[in-house]
Amino acid sequence: MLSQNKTTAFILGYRLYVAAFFIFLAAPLVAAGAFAFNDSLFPALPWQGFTLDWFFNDTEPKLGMFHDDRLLRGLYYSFVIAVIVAALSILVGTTNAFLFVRGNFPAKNFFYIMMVVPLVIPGVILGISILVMASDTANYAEDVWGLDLEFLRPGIFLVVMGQFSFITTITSLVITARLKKFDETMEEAALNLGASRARVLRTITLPFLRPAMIAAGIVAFLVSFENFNTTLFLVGSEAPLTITMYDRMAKVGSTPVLNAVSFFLMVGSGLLALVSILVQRDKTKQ
Amino acid sequence: ETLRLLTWGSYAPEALIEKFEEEYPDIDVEVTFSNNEEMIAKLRATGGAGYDLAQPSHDRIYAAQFEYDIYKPLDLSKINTDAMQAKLLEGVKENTTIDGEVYAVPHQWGTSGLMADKTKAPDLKSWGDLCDPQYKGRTSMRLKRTIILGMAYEMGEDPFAAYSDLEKYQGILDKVSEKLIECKANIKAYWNSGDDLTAMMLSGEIVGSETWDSTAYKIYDQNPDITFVPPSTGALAWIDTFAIPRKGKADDAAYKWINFVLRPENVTIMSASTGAIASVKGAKDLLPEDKKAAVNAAFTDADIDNLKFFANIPPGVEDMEGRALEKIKAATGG
Amino acid sequence: MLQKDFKRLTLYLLFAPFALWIILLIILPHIGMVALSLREKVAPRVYEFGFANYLDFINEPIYWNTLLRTGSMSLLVTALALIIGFPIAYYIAKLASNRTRGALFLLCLIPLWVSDLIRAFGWILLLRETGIISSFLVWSGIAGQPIEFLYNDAAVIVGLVYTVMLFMIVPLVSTLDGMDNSMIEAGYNLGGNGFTVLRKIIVPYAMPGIVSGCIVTFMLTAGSYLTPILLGGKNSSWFTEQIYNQFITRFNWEAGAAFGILLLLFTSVVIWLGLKLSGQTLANTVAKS
Amino acid sequence: MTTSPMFDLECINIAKSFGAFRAVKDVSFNIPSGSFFSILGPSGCGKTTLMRMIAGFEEPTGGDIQIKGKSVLGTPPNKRNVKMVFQHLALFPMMNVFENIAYGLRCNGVSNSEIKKKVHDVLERIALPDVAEREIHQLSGGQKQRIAIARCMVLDPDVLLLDEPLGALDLKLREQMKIELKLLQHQFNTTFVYITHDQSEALVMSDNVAIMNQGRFEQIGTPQELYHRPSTAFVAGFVGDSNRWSGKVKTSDGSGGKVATEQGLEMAFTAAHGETIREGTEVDIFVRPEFIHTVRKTGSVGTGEAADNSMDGVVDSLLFNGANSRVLVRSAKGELIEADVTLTGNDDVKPGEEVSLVWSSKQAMCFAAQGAS
Amino acid sequence: MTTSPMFDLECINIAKSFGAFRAVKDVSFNIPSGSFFSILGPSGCGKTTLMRMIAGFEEPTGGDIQIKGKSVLGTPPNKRNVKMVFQHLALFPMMNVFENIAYGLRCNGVSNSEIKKKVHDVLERIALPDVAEREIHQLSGGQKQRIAIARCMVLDPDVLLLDEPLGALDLKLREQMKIELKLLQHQFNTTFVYITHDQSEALVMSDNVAIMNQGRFEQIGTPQELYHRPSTAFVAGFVGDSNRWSGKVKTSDGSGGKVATEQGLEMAFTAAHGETIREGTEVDIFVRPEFIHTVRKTGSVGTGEAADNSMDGVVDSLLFNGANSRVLVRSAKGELIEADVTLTGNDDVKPGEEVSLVWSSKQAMCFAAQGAS
Ligand SMILES: Nc1ncnc2c1ncn2[C@@H]1O[C@H](COP(=O)(O)OP(=O)(O)OP(=O)(O)O)[C@@H](O)[C@H]1O
Ligand SMILES: Nc1ncnc2c1ncn2[C@@H]1O[C@H](COP(=O)(O)OP(=O)(O)OP(=O)(O)O)[C@@H](O)[C@H]1O
Ligand SMILES: NCCCCNCCCN
Ligand SMILES: [Mg+2]
Ligand SMILES: [Mg+2]
Repeated sequence: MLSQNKTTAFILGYRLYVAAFFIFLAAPLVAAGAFAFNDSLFPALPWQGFTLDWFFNDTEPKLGMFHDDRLLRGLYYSFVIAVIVAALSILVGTTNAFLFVRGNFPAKNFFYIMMVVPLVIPGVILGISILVMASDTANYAEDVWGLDLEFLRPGIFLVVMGQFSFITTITSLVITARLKKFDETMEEAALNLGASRARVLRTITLPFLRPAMIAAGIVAFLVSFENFNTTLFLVGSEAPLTITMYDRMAKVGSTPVLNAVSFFLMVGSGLLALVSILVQRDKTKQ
Repeated sequence: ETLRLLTWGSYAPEALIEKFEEEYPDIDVEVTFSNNEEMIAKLRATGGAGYDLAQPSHDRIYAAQFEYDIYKPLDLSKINTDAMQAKLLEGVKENTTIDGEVYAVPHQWGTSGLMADKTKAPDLKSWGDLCDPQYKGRTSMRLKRTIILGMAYEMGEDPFAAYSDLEKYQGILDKVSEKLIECKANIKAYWNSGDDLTAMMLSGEIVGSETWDSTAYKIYDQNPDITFVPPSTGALAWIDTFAIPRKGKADDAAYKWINFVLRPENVTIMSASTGAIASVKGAKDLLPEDKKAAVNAAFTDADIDNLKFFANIPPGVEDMEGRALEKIKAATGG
Repeated sequence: MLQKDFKRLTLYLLFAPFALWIILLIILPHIGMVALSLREKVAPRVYEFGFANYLDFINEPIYWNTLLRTGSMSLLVTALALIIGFPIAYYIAKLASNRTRGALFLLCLIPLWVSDLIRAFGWILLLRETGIISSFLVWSGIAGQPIEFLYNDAAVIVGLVYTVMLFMIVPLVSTLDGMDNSMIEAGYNLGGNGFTVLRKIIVPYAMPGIVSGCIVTFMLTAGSYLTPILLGGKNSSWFTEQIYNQFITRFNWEAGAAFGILLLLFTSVVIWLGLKLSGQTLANTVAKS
Repeated sequence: MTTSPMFDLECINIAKSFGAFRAVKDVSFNIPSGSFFSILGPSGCGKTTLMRMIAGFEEPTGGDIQIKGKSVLGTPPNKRNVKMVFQHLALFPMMNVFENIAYGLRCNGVSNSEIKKKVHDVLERIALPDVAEREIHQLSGGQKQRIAIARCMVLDPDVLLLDEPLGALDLKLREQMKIELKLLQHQFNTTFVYITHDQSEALVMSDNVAIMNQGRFEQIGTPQELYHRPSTAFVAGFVGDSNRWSGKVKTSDGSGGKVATEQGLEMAFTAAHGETIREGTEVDIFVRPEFIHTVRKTGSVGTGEAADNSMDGVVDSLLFNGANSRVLVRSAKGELIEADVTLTGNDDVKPGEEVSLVWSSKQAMCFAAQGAS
Repeated sequence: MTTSPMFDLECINIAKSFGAFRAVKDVSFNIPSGSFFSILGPSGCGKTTLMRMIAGFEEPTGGDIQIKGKSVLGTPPNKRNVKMVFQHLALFPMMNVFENIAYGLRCNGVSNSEIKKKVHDVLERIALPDVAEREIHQLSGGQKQRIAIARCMVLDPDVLLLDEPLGALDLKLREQMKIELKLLQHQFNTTFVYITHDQSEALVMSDNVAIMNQGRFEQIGTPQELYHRPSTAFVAGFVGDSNRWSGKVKTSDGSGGKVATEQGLEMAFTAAHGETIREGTEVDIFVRPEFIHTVRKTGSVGTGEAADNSMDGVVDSLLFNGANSRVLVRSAKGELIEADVTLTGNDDVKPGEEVSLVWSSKQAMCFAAQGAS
């Protein structure tokens, strides 16, 4: 409707461009997914026929992903890390939202910018800076007090902290945006109807924020799940999936089992994305 | 308890782990794949925690231990050293003893050298041949220290001897860098992992490359035209070892694993996966048939005599080499 | 008054997690990194305060060349992402019917579903000499022999543009979405042609979204690691790779920290310049998306 | 059909379908130069669609649009000399007032000095000489309104289209802008086509009003014609308040007679303008509250008009609203009838009081009932 | 001051400052049980602030608020039995209608079965028995309105506060809801305190109206009192339309006399309710358009009232607006005077016609001028 004065050729060209763009978007994923079903030891052409071995076969050399303990363990760690990061970052994202939408304190703008900053720090740098501080602290504790602060050594805790450090910005922004749309008179209405402050929070404000919290949680989960740059420096022996896959690719040699994992992840995150969309299509939009 | 291995890809085949866990039901094996640099970096960051057994190469232990104190001395009485080839054991002990304490024992050894598709590059024999214009755009190498050392030999230098005189070593590095920058135009890509090397080689995108012997053996399985080629100046030999991180928490399990994988029947399984030769007596005979064939296709006795074992890296060399490598990488060579 | 105390207490309770997060995970680590970068390694286990790591950077053209290269390629990627993404965002926000809009937007998010690693992996499968595209070209007779698309800067740029596209499109769609269609119609009605309307109305209106997308894109690109390494050719060094090398293969944390600070300064300056030139602020761009 | 160039805008059988849905159906009208023409209709009746076709944002599925006698069907919107004020004004927030007004001139390649002069002039004419450097968000609602008009008028359009431009303003401002718009139109002496669903806006400002319903024009006329001589029941009901009854004609001479409502109320009526109504026809009867006089039983006040309908009842309640006060009278049959009253505060009618309502048959407009209309 | 418990709500010298700004200044009033009380004032005059103090969302800086005779100053908002309907209703979108209404009951710990009964009852009373299971967004504007009231009424409040609840509705619906609100108040027989800046809302619905200006109450009274006997110039100007002149009193007996406007127009006046106006005083004179009769020179129509002011002029223009049409007459001195006319469509006055305007001195209200007021 906004291009009614354009020629049909122009519109056709535009449509073609859009189509080409989406092919561009899909291509590498399709490629990565498709080779999961190639009955070959290498994820490469030629096509050797269809197989599900890379998912379900239980013997080397074609060990399927569901029998590959290391990949499964990576998946498990990724999941655990992502869940913790999502939970923590929703929590802090929510308190941040309240802080910046409702709070009134000096230098609020400055602090708000500080909240956004982690998003524009390269992930590698977040990783190393946290690594450096954690090891320095741990070394100091060990040298001076003889304390062994093992949680400050690379491992799940640091990975969680590293990811949390920038994912919280994302969740904060999402939840803040939602809270800004909240009509504060709704809280006053609830108070007026006799609810205590705690009850208002529980029955009015948090339910209103819930779609944003869920959406933010899903984004946080996905971002954590796929994070590489920050995790790389902080990972200990409990490596999440991306690291496991990278190690596999770089140090062992990839078989189509990596494609199988990719395919599995695509389907999984696709479903999650769908959930988030269903959640956001909420009924509170008046 | 859990045994957390920090080791090379393929050094912990699933079959062997299962077997081990069957034998010691209360031990759970967890593996992290790594390489020399990362092993050190990791252990340095953790102060020697997080892992119970590491497998760096023999030349990478001394300096790392000296500078970062990341390993604990081995209790040799808990290791079945009798089974090991005395020469290898002594060599490793010599390289890894600090203040009278031994920090590593050998596991298996192998070489870095060349591989070539005999049908397409029958004349590829020396490190320098990778830069032969007749193979323009059809060779590859890994931009790591191995190729620097190989190329130094190629140019008539003895890099290991120069370790004692870092200024001289810098001179060699400069020369080699120049050569490698020149060579850049000739190669298709630097490989990063056994994986991309395999893909390029098998698909015929390249005809020859610097390689780990084990990778070459694996490819030999797929395509017997492709064999490992010990360079004319001698293949570079490494011994991957066992070392116990300073804050390892499962020393007993670690010792159990060491003794377990050195048992003859397990050596075969291990070698089938790694393509490397165990440091136990009679190891060559314990190789699985296909690997044996590959080794025989690759090595003559003369080649074995000509092996150049990696020498201990003194502190600071990594940094010098790193800089040289960056320079090569950054140079525009086409 | 009680009410006031309560408010104050709430404020403190809300401020605490924020402060802990920012101080412990952002500020202190960066201070630590600055401190570390100012240590010179003079001998094994012996360090002194000094600027050697920075001097080293300045004196070694390889380093700053790589940083400049990383920066300029990141700018290129950002520009390409904007040019390619803008029409798509416009289509989604303004031209697509209500129903397809959601679907298209969802499609845009697809790359987010998998990690960098898998995306790069996919591109490798497509671009390599014996990969899908080359094979297709040979098979269809367009090319006489296999063509290598991988291992060059173009491949890196394609891969990076692909990776960051989403972060460009999302803020663009959301600002364009907020733009009243009648604004565009008014542009035409008052005599503007397609180009004028684009230049004078749509682009200025979308500026916060454009800047937001560019900032995030630029910084993601400059900070990326896997894509340039996996798709890049023999000459393609990336600054993050050098940081990684300093830390991991050269065990030189001090230099690595210095490089990290330099990268951070560099991206900050570029972002700051971008904001100044476009007259935007961080608060009304990135903070809004 | 011949086209006479004295009309600034002429639409001939214009139609628009969206898929199967016909939003505008064969609408024809023409607007004399320099007049204020309104299109009044309920929400969704097709007003905006019609206007968008005139502006060139939608292509008609049939018919022709002529501006100054020339068909503009193939002309793209930016080439039509028809300017438009949008409902939410669509001022450009990233430009200041000056740039907003200058935009169209720049598109036409007018020189900078010329632009300065013209913008300055038009700002004077809308009585806002000092706002040129303001940002849009610094303007009040009424000021924005005027800038939106100035932005169009500076281009000297043949026709200015206004799509419910007062819709977003608050009550008081809307009242005020009504008058102001009319004055501006006088000043510029340009043809205004004004869309609204608020009858008071249409009535107060327009020279001519078209009543639109479900894609069709029901009637075009001056405000008074529409109000006093509606030609359809829809127009009678939509324009102004009315008491409305359904009934059946008892006796008729075609143009008037007697009718009985469903509730049994009898009254004399006049057939609506141009209609002929026979005996036995089902009809809708409309009587406006202001034409019903409330006559108190005590101390009757004579009215100057022929009041041939009369009905007794009891005052149910008074809706005091200053000058627009109304009395609700419950008839003997139980119906509530609304009549306007002037309450002076002294000795007014009171709830419970018995009154007579009287009105003239001329004011009882009758339309043959059309199914569910 | 003694407090009598017959008032549901009583405010005594209530005041509120925001920093140095005094939003509400010493307002005192009381509201008899069961009445409909409106607070009418221009935007920003402090209406909402006053109401928020009553509801407990703001603490007064001075004065006392008593509900049913008891001071509620220390009581938190959720403990006051004063319920409030918010401007945008503030219905809870994440709950359906039933849960919205049940919310307050649940807060009070009412049992489930009791809740069901009460919600059902209140829905019946607002004539929406079937909407319990609907989501809020499935309701029309008017239905939402009623649900918002039901949500409060189910709690049996002592006082219901309504802060411009019709502000967000469109014109037609607003007209309709005005009547409906009044009926609901009758039904529930609860004290309503209604805030608005729309005089017609206040006049139509209220038993008593307070006119608020700049934080103060100017006058409290019935709608008719305010309209016909405003006690300040502000009230006279704010409630209803008026012709307004500034002038000087020529002769006066204190409660009436002769005045001359600045333009030289002379007229008889009556001093506003309770004021005494002496000779020589500067005054503001207000005459409502509906009290000015337009007498045509041809065929004069007698009016029943004493019209002791009269002025000749020429019709400048007619603002046709159906029943609310108006004529603008330009006097010989060049002033424009507005008068209401009923335009029947037959033989009405026309622009250019010479007419006389006549009005009664009783309707010419005079206030001593107060500086810049
Ligand atoms: N692009 C479109 N596609 C399909 N139907 C449309 C489109 N535009 C308008 N319509 C339909 O055409 C009818 C007329 O719409 P239009 O906007 O002209 O009404 P309107 O009279 O301007 O109403 P309002 O007073 O609410 O603005 C409506 O039923 C609308 O749903
Ligand atoms: N929290 C506050 N802080 C400072 N000033 C305030 C605050 N709340 C209201 N005011 C000021 O007090 C005055 C009265 O505001 P209030 O909201 O009561 O007006 P109102 O009569 O309800 O107006 P409206 O009809 O526009 O709603 C206004 O000038 C407003 O700016
Ligand atoms: N520079 C030392 C190389 C040691 C290599 N170990 C190789 C194992 C490969 N699978
Ligand atoms: Mg419309
Ligand atoms: Mg208010």
